[in-house]
Amino acid sequence: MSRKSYMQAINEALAQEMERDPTVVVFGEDNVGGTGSPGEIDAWGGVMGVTKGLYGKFPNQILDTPISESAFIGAAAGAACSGLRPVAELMFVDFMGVCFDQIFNQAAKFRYMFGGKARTPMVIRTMYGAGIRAASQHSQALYPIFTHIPGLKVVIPSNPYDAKGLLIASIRDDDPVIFFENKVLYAIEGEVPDEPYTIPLGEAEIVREGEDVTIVAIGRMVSMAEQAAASLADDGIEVEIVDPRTLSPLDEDTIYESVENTGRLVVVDEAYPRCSMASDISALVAQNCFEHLKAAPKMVTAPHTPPPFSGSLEDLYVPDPEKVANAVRETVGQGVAS
Amino acid sequence: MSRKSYMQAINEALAQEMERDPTVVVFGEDNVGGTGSPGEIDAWGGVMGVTKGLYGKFPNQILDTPISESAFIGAAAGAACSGLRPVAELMFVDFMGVCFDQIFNQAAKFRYMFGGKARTPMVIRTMYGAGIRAASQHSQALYPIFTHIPGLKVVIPSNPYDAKGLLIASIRDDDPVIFFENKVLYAIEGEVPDEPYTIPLGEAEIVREGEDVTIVAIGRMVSMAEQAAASLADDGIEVEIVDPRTLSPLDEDTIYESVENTGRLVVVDEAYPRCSMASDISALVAQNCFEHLKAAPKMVTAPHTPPPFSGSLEDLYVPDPEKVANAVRETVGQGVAS
Amino acid sequence: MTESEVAGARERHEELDKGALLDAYRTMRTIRDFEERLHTEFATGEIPGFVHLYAGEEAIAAGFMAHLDGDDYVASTHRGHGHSIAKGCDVKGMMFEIYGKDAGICRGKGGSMHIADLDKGMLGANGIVGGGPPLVCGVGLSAKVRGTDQVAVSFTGDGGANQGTVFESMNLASAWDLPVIFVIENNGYAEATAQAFSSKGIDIAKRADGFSMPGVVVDGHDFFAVHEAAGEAIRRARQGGGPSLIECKVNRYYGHFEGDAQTYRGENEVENVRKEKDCLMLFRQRVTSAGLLDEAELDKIDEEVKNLIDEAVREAKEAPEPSPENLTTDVYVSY
Amino acid sequence: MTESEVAGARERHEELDKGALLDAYRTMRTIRDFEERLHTEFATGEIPGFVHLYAGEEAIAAGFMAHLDGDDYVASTHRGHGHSIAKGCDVKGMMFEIYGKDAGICRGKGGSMHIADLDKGMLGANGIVGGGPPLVCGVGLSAKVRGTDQVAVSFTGDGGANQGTVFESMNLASAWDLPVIFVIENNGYAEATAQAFSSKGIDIAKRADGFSMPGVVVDGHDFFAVHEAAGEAIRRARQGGGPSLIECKVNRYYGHFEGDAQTYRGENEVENVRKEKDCLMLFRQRVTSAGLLDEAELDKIDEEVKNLIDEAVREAKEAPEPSPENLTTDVYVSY
Ligand SMILES: Cc1ncc(C[n+]2csc(CCOP(=O)(O)OP(=O)(O)O)c2C)c(N)n1
Ligand SMILES: Cc1ncc(C[n+]2csc(CCOP(=O)(O)OP(=O)(O)O)c2C)c(N)n1
Ligand SMILES: [Mg+2]
Ligand SMILES: [Mg+2]
Repeated sequence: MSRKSYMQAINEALAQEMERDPTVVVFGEDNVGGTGSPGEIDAWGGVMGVTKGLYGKFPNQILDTPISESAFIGAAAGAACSGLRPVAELMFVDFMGVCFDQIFNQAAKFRYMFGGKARTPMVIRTMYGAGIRAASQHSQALYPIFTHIPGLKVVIPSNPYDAKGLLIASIRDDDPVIFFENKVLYAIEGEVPDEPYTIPLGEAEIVREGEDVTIVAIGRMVSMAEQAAASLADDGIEVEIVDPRTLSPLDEDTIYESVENTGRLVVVDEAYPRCSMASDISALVAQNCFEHLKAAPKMVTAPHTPPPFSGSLEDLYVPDPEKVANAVRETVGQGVAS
Repeated sequence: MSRKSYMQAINEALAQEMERDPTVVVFGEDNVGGTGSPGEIDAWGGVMGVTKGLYGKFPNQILDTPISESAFIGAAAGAACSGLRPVAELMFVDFMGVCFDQIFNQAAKFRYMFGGKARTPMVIRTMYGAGIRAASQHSQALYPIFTHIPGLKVVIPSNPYDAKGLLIASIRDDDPVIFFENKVLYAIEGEVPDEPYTIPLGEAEIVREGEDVTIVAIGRMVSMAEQAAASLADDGIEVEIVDPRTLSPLDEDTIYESVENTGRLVVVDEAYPRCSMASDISALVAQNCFEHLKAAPKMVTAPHTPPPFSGSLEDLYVPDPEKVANAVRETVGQGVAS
Repeated sequence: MTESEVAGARERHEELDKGALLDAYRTMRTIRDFEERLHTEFATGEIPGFVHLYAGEEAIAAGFMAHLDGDDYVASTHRGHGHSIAKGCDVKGMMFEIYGKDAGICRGKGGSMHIADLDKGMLGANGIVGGGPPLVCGVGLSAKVRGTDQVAVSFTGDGGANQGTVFESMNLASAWDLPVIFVIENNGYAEATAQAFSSKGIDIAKRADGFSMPGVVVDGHDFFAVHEAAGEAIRRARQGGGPSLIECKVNRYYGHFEGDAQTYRGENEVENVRKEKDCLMLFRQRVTSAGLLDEAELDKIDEEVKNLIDEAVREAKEAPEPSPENLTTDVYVSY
Repeated sequence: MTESEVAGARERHEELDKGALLDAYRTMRTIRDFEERLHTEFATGEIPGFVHLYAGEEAIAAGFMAHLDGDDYVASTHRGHGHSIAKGCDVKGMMFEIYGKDAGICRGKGGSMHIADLDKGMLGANGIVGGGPPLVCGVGLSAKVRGTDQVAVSFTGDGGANQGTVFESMNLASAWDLPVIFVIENNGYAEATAQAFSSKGIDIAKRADGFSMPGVVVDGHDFFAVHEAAGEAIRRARQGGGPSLIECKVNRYYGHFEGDAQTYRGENEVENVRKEKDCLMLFRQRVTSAGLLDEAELDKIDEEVKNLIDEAVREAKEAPEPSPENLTTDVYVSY
């Protein structure tokens, strides 16, 4: 056990899985970083350095790609059908629009369309989220789009420990998994065991226990919820925080149990509001826990606008602890007294 | 006024807009149908014949394209920024995965990213839905994905009259509009005025009035709801049916008013269930009409599986009047007595 | 080996010996009969969905697959019956599938446009034009990483050749130096639109230059020409020589899909090809005139194939539908 | 005309007369100073987001834009400052934008990667590699349908040249016979990955053959070479002669983006180019040795540009942030 960053946790998961299984193959733009260049061949390790150092250890299991996402994401699907466990990197999830077909019509549907005969063990690692002034085409969340699609699993770790355990589980999983890495979290540190371990897909975690309100928070929003919870506790409002960790499959039971107990729900989702995780989870809870709900479910999301560039706007764009706390206070103030 | 099919209504809207405005330009695969071929040049009119006959009348305003959706959908965006009002056809919405970037990162975001300076008056006509044994890659709904994206408008007519009025409104609109045509509805007939008319985007229609339960039904699902309503009326359950007609902007007020009156909601959506229109509308209603709800909102959707090929499975896949009626009965049987 | 498997079977032949010729003929004849029978059956209204027939293009599938082993892979198109049969998919299973029956090769869930059998190296027909080429890059990578001599072949139409995925895949295969062959089946049309318009009627093979790979044009009606070009490219790929592009100029005998009135076509276009360039006719002429096979041997295959297809259709019509539970199975391995 | 507009202004010149040369030099100098200043300012940590500098590639933007009118269009890349300045975008507005300020050319909502000004025919920098080429096809179509002689030019990098959208757009422009020019700025790298790997180091211009359009390679450091090749292609396009592909071989002086340590590069790679092929240096040598301009005229421009950039940075730093309401405005024209 030692302190590692979210980025190091991911790098370590990749290294340990490549070590364990020579059919685990990693590729993406600049994943080696420098192929064909006159200087250091592994000068980069992906744009943020997540795969840095892997080339030295596993020169036959990591490759650079041309900027051809359809081709190499599709290649991951084809490789998964023919003996590899590829881990392809879609640098920013914002780039899904140039390769979505290979994800949602090919990889995701093989098993069903082929009458159960296919097995497509592939992972697409991708970076999401606002917060670094990367503007409209490099700051989106978009996981609701992937969650919409049957055949895909969607994983979204909120901390370094989960990042490692969920990535190892994703690589060992036999279905196509989209693994969402939050770019702001890369630098965040936490305790991460040195040895390989897995966190099962489809199991939520109760990050904080509380009796008054359930907050379901996605990815980086877990930390916003935690900050809000701390300030709410000062006011005597005890919040329970559920981190789904995987969005598909969604651990509905854990969410429902919590809401049955608290009677109140706030979903915190940094994605666009329409057809989002916030609406998905709110609707599921409304449909399945109606008789336990004491107040209207609340959604805290980004507004229905693209992410803005300017820091002063972007800081308003992303849900923050204050907005979360306000939503909690509103729900507590509303409806049946608790 | 005369009886026309949904397909004829669309064809007529295109013809009248091309006539009115020479900058309205229509293109897509086989939209002329036969360019370069030795036989009739306009042998086809799109794969289903929707644009059939337009070439003869407007030879300079309609073009065939290579099978290059990114290029020609992007060309629609570029054309819209430089003086045309393009209407591009994405043959099946299932093909969005090869060109989504040009839709969601380019056209949809220009206005915001460029600080309000862009105007992108383009329409993408596209065909959606199950029901013709077209299997997993030609039967999807996918409108929730487009609804998720800020900057897009999403229109989905449920009958011939609306198809014409909404398409003309979409062509005259200054924002990018995704216009969803249901392939099963093409042959459906209804009264359609001969002259051009518009139906404003963002206005729902109350298709049937009722006091007991509100059904919000999308596209072809309106007819499922109507059939269910007829049989429910026999049992004394009076259903109110809301057809949103546009999914973005969504006419929330009309939905909320109806639910405030009935206290019960069933959403019928032929899309996949997760992060769907069903969850979107359910969540909005739960958040905004909570105190009026007498029972849990219900969602009737396709299952979380790709559309199957075999007719015997596909018929089970799509929500039908019976499933809608069952959901209504469940909601009536549940919660506070009405 | 059931009769059904025999018809679809092929072995890899290093040379065109007698067995190879018989196999090739059987493959082409099976495809032709399968497709012509679908044409007539479709007209009765009993076959659901979109059906795209490969009739006229059989020499391409047969010519390529003759060089492939069972563990080599193929990615096909919406017009996939021919590739599937030639790659060894069960013919009856395919027929059941097209009728949407539970015994179908995809349990009735895929249909004509998604026929696949990974165990046979058939990565699937594809409803998305240009969907297949990225997949074969992955197979090529897999072969390279695992150190096998497998190859993978993707088929794309002349219209599909303009889909971005196809270009990207050619370049990726080149950059990664993969054992992959890109076949363009240029039948002159994408639906109703002519290749003369959609890519100015150029030789698509020319595009290979832009990816530093060999590109050749062959007559797609001539089994022997296809077989030779395919053999060269596949041998090179197996030996680590990287990818190739092969354009086969050919003709489709029926409409884009069943129900197409084909008024975009030239007068007597198909009739003339049938008369002058039909792949089965050319093959028969060549092998008999060279004394490699005799008419009786070929007639026997015709007869066997006819019986197989008759039986397949009869059984398919009677076979049971998928059961309702199957609607939601097989989405995930685990969920 | 404000001073800021003067610097960014360019007129279309039929010939390279004195005014044209001065304009070209001013354009290149403005880009260079803009970029070098951003490089130093970025190091202070005050500039937010991703910043990709065009320094070293100025001759390309200047060479092409010299032929364009205000109502011609350009689609750019993530490395878009140079194209924007050359197309006449307001230089101070750009600087404000990069600092995320309300007075920015995109009200602070776009930033470096989305600088655009449709009124100037600048369709935008683009955060999506390969995002621009489809857009210019639309402009070309618009010109054709409306019967104008406008042209549209897209810029793409050597890495971007492998994105499917780029191939598709070239083919579409060819099929529709559009007045569009595809420029590939081949600076040898896509981020850290070499063009030698990502497309085997081929001349990307070669790919033009596959789309029946002319393709040429020019030295992107040489304003005159670019200007000539651009002129020919643009003239042809205006006269209805269809699209062209022009590959400019060039070098970038800084990292992929600011903050890049560039250890993938060769030793002294940039130093050598700066010494031997710097576009400003080459230009100055050529025009002074030929007696077309004198040093004093050029020095005066240097001075003016320096002042402009100083002022732009000073003002940008002090300018007010966008106000909170702006977060949700300008998503739609109407909603
Ligand atoms: C991405 C995508 N675009 C369009 C279609 C619709 N479509 C199916 S087949 C076809 C024509 C294909 O022509 P070609 O590639 O020449 O193959 P052929 O049918 O001639 O064998 C089209 C446009 C599709 N299935 N996928
Ligand atoms: C679709 C897409 N893929 C990847 C990226 C990330 N990315 C941004 S710039 C770049 C390299 C581009 O290289 P090149 O086209 O040669 O342009 P240069 O930076 O050299 O000017 C990459 C991979 C992106 N922005 N969009
Ligand atoms: Mg074809
Ligand atoms: Mg480059």
